Amino acid sequence: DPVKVAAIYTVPVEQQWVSRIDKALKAAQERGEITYTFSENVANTDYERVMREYAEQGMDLVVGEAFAVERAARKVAAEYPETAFLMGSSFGPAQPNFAVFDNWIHEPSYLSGMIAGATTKSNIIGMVGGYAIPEVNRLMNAFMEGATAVNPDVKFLVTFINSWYDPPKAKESAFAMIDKGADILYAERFGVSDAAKEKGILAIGNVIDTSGDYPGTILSSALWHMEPTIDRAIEAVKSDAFEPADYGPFSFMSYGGGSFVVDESLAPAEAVAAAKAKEEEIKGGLFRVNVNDTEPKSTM
Amino acid sequence: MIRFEPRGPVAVSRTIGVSVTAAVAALVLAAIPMLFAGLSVLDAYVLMIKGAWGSMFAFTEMLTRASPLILTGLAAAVAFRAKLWNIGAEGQLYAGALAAVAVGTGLISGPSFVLVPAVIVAGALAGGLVMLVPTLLKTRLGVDEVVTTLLLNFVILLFVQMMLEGPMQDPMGMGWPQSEPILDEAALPKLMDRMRIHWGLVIALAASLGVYFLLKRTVWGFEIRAVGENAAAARHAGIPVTATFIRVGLLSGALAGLAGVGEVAGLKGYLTADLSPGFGYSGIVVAMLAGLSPIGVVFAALFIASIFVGADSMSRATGVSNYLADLIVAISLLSVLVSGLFLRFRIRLAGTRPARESAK
Amino acid sequence: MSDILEIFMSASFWAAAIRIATPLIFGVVGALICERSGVLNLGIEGIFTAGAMAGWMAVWLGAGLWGGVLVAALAGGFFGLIHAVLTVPLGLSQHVSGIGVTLFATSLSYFIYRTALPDVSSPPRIEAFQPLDIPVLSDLPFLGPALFQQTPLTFLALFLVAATAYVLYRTPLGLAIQAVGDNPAAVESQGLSVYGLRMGTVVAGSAIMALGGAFLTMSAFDAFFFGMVNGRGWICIALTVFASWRPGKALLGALLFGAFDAFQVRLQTEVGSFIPGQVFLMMPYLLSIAALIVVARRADYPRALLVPYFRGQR
Amino acid sequence: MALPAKDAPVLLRLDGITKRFGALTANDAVCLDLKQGEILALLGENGAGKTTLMNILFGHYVADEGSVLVSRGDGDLSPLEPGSPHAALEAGVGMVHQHFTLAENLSVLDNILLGTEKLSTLKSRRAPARRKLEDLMTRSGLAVSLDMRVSQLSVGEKQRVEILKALYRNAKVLVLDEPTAVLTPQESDTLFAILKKLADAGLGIIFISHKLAEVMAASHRIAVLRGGAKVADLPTSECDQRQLAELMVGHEVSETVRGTGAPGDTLFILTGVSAGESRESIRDVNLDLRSGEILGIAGVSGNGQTMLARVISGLETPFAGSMRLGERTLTQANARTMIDAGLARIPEDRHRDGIVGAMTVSENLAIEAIRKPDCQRFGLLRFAAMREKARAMIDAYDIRCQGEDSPARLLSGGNIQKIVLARTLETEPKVVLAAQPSRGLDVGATSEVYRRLLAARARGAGVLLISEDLDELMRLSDRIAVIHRGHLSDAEPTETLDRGTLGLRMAGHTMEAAE
Ligand SMILES: Nc1ncnc2c1ncn2[C@@H]1O[C@H](COP(=O)(O)OP(=O)(O)OP(=O)(O)O)[C@@H](O)[C@H]1O
Ligand SMILES: Nc1ncnc2c1ncn2[C@@H]1O[C@H](COP(=O)(O)OP(=O)(O)OP(=O)(O)O)[C@@H](O)[C@H]1O
Ligand SMILES: [Mg+2]
Ligand SMILES: [Mg+2]
Repeated sequence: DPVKVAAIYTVPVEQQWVSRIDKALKAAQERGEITYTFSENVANTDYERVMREYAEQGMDLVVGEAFAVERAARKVAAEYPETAFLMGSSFGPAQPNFAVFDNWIHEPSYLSGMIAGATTKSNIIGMVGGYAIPEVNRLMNAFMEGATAVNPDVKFLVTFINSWYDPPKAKESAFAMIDKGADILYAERFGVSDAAKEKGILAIGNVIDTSGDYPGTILSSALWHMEPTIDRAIEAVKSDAFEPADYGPFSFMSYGGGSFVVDESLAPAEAVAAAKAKEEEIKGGLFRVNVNDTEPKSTM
Repeated sequence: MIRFEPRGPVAVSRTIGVSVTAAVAALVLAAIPMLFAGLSVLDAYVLMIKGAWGSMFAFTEMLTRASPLILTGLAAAVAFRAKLWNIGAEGQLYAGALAAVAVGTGLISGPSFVLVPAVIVAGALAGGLVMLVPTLLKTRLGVDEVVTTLLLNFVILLFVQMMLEGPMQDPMGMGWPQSEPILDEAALPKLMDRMRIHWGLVIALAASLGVYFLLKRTVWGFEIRAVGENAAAARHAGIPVTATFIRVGLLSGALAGLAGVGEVAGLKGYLTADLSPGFGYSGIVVAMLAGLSPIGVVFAALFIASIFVGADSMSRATGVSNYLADLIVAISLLSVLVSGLFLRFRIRLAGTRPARESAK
Repeated sequence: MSDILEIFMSASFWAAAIRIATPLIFGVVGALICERSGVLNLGIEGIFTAGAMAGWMAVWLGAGLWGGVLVAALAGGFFGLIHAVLTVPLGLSQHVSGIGVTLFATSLSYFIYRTALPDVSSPPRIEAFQPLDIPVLSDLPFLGPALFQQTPLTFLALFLVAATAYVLYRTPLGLAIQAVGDNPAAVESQGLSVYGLRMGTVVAGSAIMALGGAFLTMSAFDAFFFGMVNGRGWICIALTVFASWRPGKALLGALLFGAFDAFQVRLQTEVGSFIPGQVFLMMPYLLSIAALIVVARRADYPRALLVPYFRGQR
Repeated sequence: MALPAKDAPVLLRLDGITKRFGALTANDAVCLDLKQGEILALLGENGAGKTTLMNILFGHYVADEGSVLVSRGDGDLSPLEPGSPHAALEAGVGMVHQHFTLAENLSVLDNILLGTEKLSTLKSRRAPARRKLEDLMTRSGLAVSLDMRVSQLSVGEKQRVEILKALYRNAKVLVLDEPTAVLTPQESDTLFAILKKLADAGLGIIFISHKLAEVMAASHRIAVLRGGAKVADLPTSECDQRQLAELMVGHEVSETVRGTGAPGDTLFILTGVSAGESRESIRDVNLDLRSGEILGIAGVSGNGQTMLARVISGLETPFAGSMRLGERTLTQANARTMIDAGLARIPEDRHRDGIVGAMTVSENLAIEAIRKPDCQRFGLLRFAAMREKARAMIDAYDIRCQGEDSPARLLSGGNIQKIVLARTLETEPKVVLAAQPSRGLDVGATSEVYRRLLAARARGAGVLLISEDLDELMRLSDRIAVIHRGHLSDAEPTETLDRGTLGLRMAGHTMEAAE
């Protein structure tokens, strides 16, 4: 029998972050390993009820984000030991059935930072984010660290637009940064790459690969792949071996959960080489990218 | 040409008849998107009823969702009675919640019988004070309160975010913008084991009785009604119009603030910036569905909560996009709104004879 | 400090202000038309969403850009008609009906979008309106980039402001609209239809509002997202009061708001490292309230706003 | 007065009009003809159904039975589409409503133009309209500034605009619902002169009035409604005032006599009071009111009466001067202090300031005393006591209503005024401010108001009577002062004044000469 999987998202499935989970689950469904259903845009106050409803429906695995509902999510999981829960969380796993994951793609973010730092001419990089939450901050900080590592003179402009979904606003923030001299934009939100494309400058992708939509604009991207995480969890549930583990590491580059792409026609060859070399070091465990969850600030 | 004639007092049987008609109309209209989504309508409705009333779990969930709606509904109802158009219950709710966590997370310590009232009072006060600003701007400077209350919602929500990312952030929260958890002694007790339903419901029900009593039986209530129905005449008759507006503003804000207290101290345990899925705005709908009656607010809130929880659960059981739930709520709201007309007016086509009737 | 001054001196700042203002201009003109006839339309937030979704989807299905604009306006008109029927002849509460329409328009848009596109993980894009390149004008120093390198919808918005002002103050129809918002009995006693006028303005106003949404998906951006209207509709309700229900002031208000917002974005990178970001985001709202306080005394309410009219009822 | 020709064609026929509101029959099979060149006066008590009948004629209401027929020029009468003011206007019926139907945010010109042009027209043609109106104004003497916003007009001026609106449309039939209720005697005289001129030119005119003297003077024919039914329809030459009053009320009506008073000490003093900024302001007003007298304030509407009443009512704080009631100095405006100091206030706009329409009769009777111990205890309302008192007042003041729990909005103007009288006079106030107390009231209600004011005077209260009705002032006041452009003249004993002098002073003549 296919494993019954339900996902609970607090945002619409188009949100970059969630879309990666959705994609991995859909792929598993295509392969016939699971049946997949989801609820999107679930309000904070409803989250617990939705978890219980899925558990009551006899789901084998519930995937979701526990970030703002940490306590309730853990309590529900404890009450339904028959169901496996795999939740996005900043905290650790919990017995008997609460496993956690997170988008640990600070490694490729660091690498894309290296490319950006070496490519910028104005030495100003603009970064537009949604909200300053750890999941976002972590990637931005790693990116900034990578850029400064190769180019100590680079300065950053940081703005949060306080919305996951307001591409026009993100675009305006990006334009403002271009006005201030930024020649590379870190596109945490939809809308930023559009501004870069319109003004003929470069953008850095994040989580999803948008280079097809903006040919010639996306310099480099840090991509997140949920397949290693999801596939392991499904396998564990299928073989009755689900453990309340931290699935976070499966987002690391070494497991293929994070990857780094660069448009070599846009970046200096030596920068690409340096980044590729660093990638190998990371995969081989020779280099550790710092995890820094504090809110990044402009440095100009 | 359609004409409306106001009706006099309405018989109970008619009220019930119209409510049933409204419900049927809502169900028929809501069937359209269901068919569009390829559902079997009958099954969907069975699932909806089950989802809201079909089990103790469903029922308590429905009540849990109704609790803040009763309070924000009351907040709108009192204010609208005085024609003080408070569209800011959403912001006041957050202010109440913020005050509740400010007080309830260790600012003071003590046993439950000290902390719980302290949290409640703090939340009510914060909500009231927030509403005081637009009220004073209205009475002193003549600034339209629809707009100020609406805009303050955004300001307060941003302020809450600022607090949650700054001074009030939980140091144990791994950097997430959330407050520290409310102390156990400061939390509103649960009403049932293993269920989310909490004392916020009791507070809400008590508040609705309180507001009913206030409006019906007290001098202040009399003054509120007089100011709302005709401020000029009220002022001429020596009723302190400004003072009445201020009282109403404080009360309305406090009720919305209590909704915030219930959500953090009764339900969530800590504050995040996505605490409320628009309870403040839905409160307006609840209040108007109830015809601004404080008792009616309870039933209107139960209705809205039932439709939402039921439809949401149905969408999950059938695998249809859960946006359907919001759609069904909206359709039901509009149907009930229209059917209310049949209570207040008798509707005739032009040229037809009116029935002789003794009510004037 | 000089950096801050520099912001105001740059053409790109003013271009941004106008871009940000454009959806607000549509919204505030639409809201103003409704309110001038005595009907508050709190459905605006939902109508924006409906316009954004319908316009975008029409283009995506191949209707062409102007076809999309038309579809958006029709969608707005449709929800306006619902609001109009509920509040004008039926005389139901304008607050509730408005919020009901917002819920209905929003959820219906989302539901249709999701049902039509169940499997997209990244929203499909369309070929959006591009900034016009007007000979001579676009090349003017400063004014060119600030004013004349905008998309056609921005010019449509500006045109609508002028057209609304003309209709309102210079035509018999405008007189009737002004009168019906002040004293419906005046209109009826002169043989005009109160219901006809009010329903007409609400439908027309809502159609214009919807263009504000369409601007978001067809000009400012090229795809539809959930929640992308993000409170813009509510801002328009505030701006209408700020504008004392006058089209000229409405344009000014929208531009001021756009300028605050454009400024806020720039200031955030300027001094953002030591002031919390939310402070900047609050600025446009707080400044709107401050502006309201300044204009409040002079505000000239349509006296019949919110008051339903029943023939022959006392 | 020149009667219309016997064989003058009928312009308008009401045929068996019946209109019911719930159980109430407002019009009961009313038939009425109006001939070309005829001025018909429609009489009846408050609530007799006059306005309802005219609203049916104009299409605001649809009759339950019966029809309205109008002449289409060729002498034939054809039915008018029911329920359409537009059709009525098209058929040449013009109407001046009892309550203003003006858009206050528009200019006079635009109000008159409203609805006269096709809505699809791309431009309002104001210039030719202005010419036509200026001509109309010079011919009729109805002068108003065409560019003024209606909100800035006085009540009298608004009334003039209403008449101009109808005249502008070249009406064949002109209906005026209580057109003189707010006009000065001079203005009324002018109006009737105009109406006569219009009638001579072939118009048919129906007007409603409660003032029997002007009805007698200005009409050719009089129709009387009682309880919705037509009870009389006779040529004016065949009736007299007493008979008309009896027809309206259904029984004999007694004349109000003032009798000699016994004025006592000075009670209420205004010294150098100035308030307000607009046209409706008062400047340096001095006034002293003695106990046991009625002091009348005469003036053309819009000369500061409203502001004077607002100041004394505690609704407006004067920026200069002082007010004293007995020993107390009243400075800060506050309705409450005025009430507590023993001042009864009867507002000029009883619907707006007098009652809360949605509240019950008993609540409206208690509203000024709601914080007194007989209405509340510990902040809780004493409903039983309030109701009981209300029933007593309803009896004492003969307030006609469905009971103390019915909403006040359903009452007629006269009965609303009785509510105000009852609740303000019942506390035996020292000073009574009565602003336009009989405006729009019928004979019966008016005489009831007079009786109450005289009773207050008899028990030693000082009554300040602000009125635009000279007959009323002359009949009730012991002394009369005139207000003009915000200035108040010294009060003089009524015996030393006559209508002519007062009329001139109201127009500002003597006073400006004296200054
Ligand atoms: N007719 C009205 N309709 C709606 N709102 C009104 C009306 N009259 C007054 N208000 C509102 O009430 C506010 C308070 O008015 P004001 O201060 O004059 O009251 P007041 O009777 O003097 O009260 P207090 O004696 O307590 O000062 C006004 O600014 C206005 O916003
Ligand atoms: N729309 C309505 N609904 C209910 N009752 C009404 C309505 N209009 C008028 N009435 C009632 O019909 C009766 C006749 O009213 P109408 O206004 O015609 O009297 P009127 O003769 O014009 O009195 P007045 O001299 O006070 O103007 C009154 O009892 C009134 O209360
Ligand atoms: Mg005051
Ligand atoms: Mg009348």
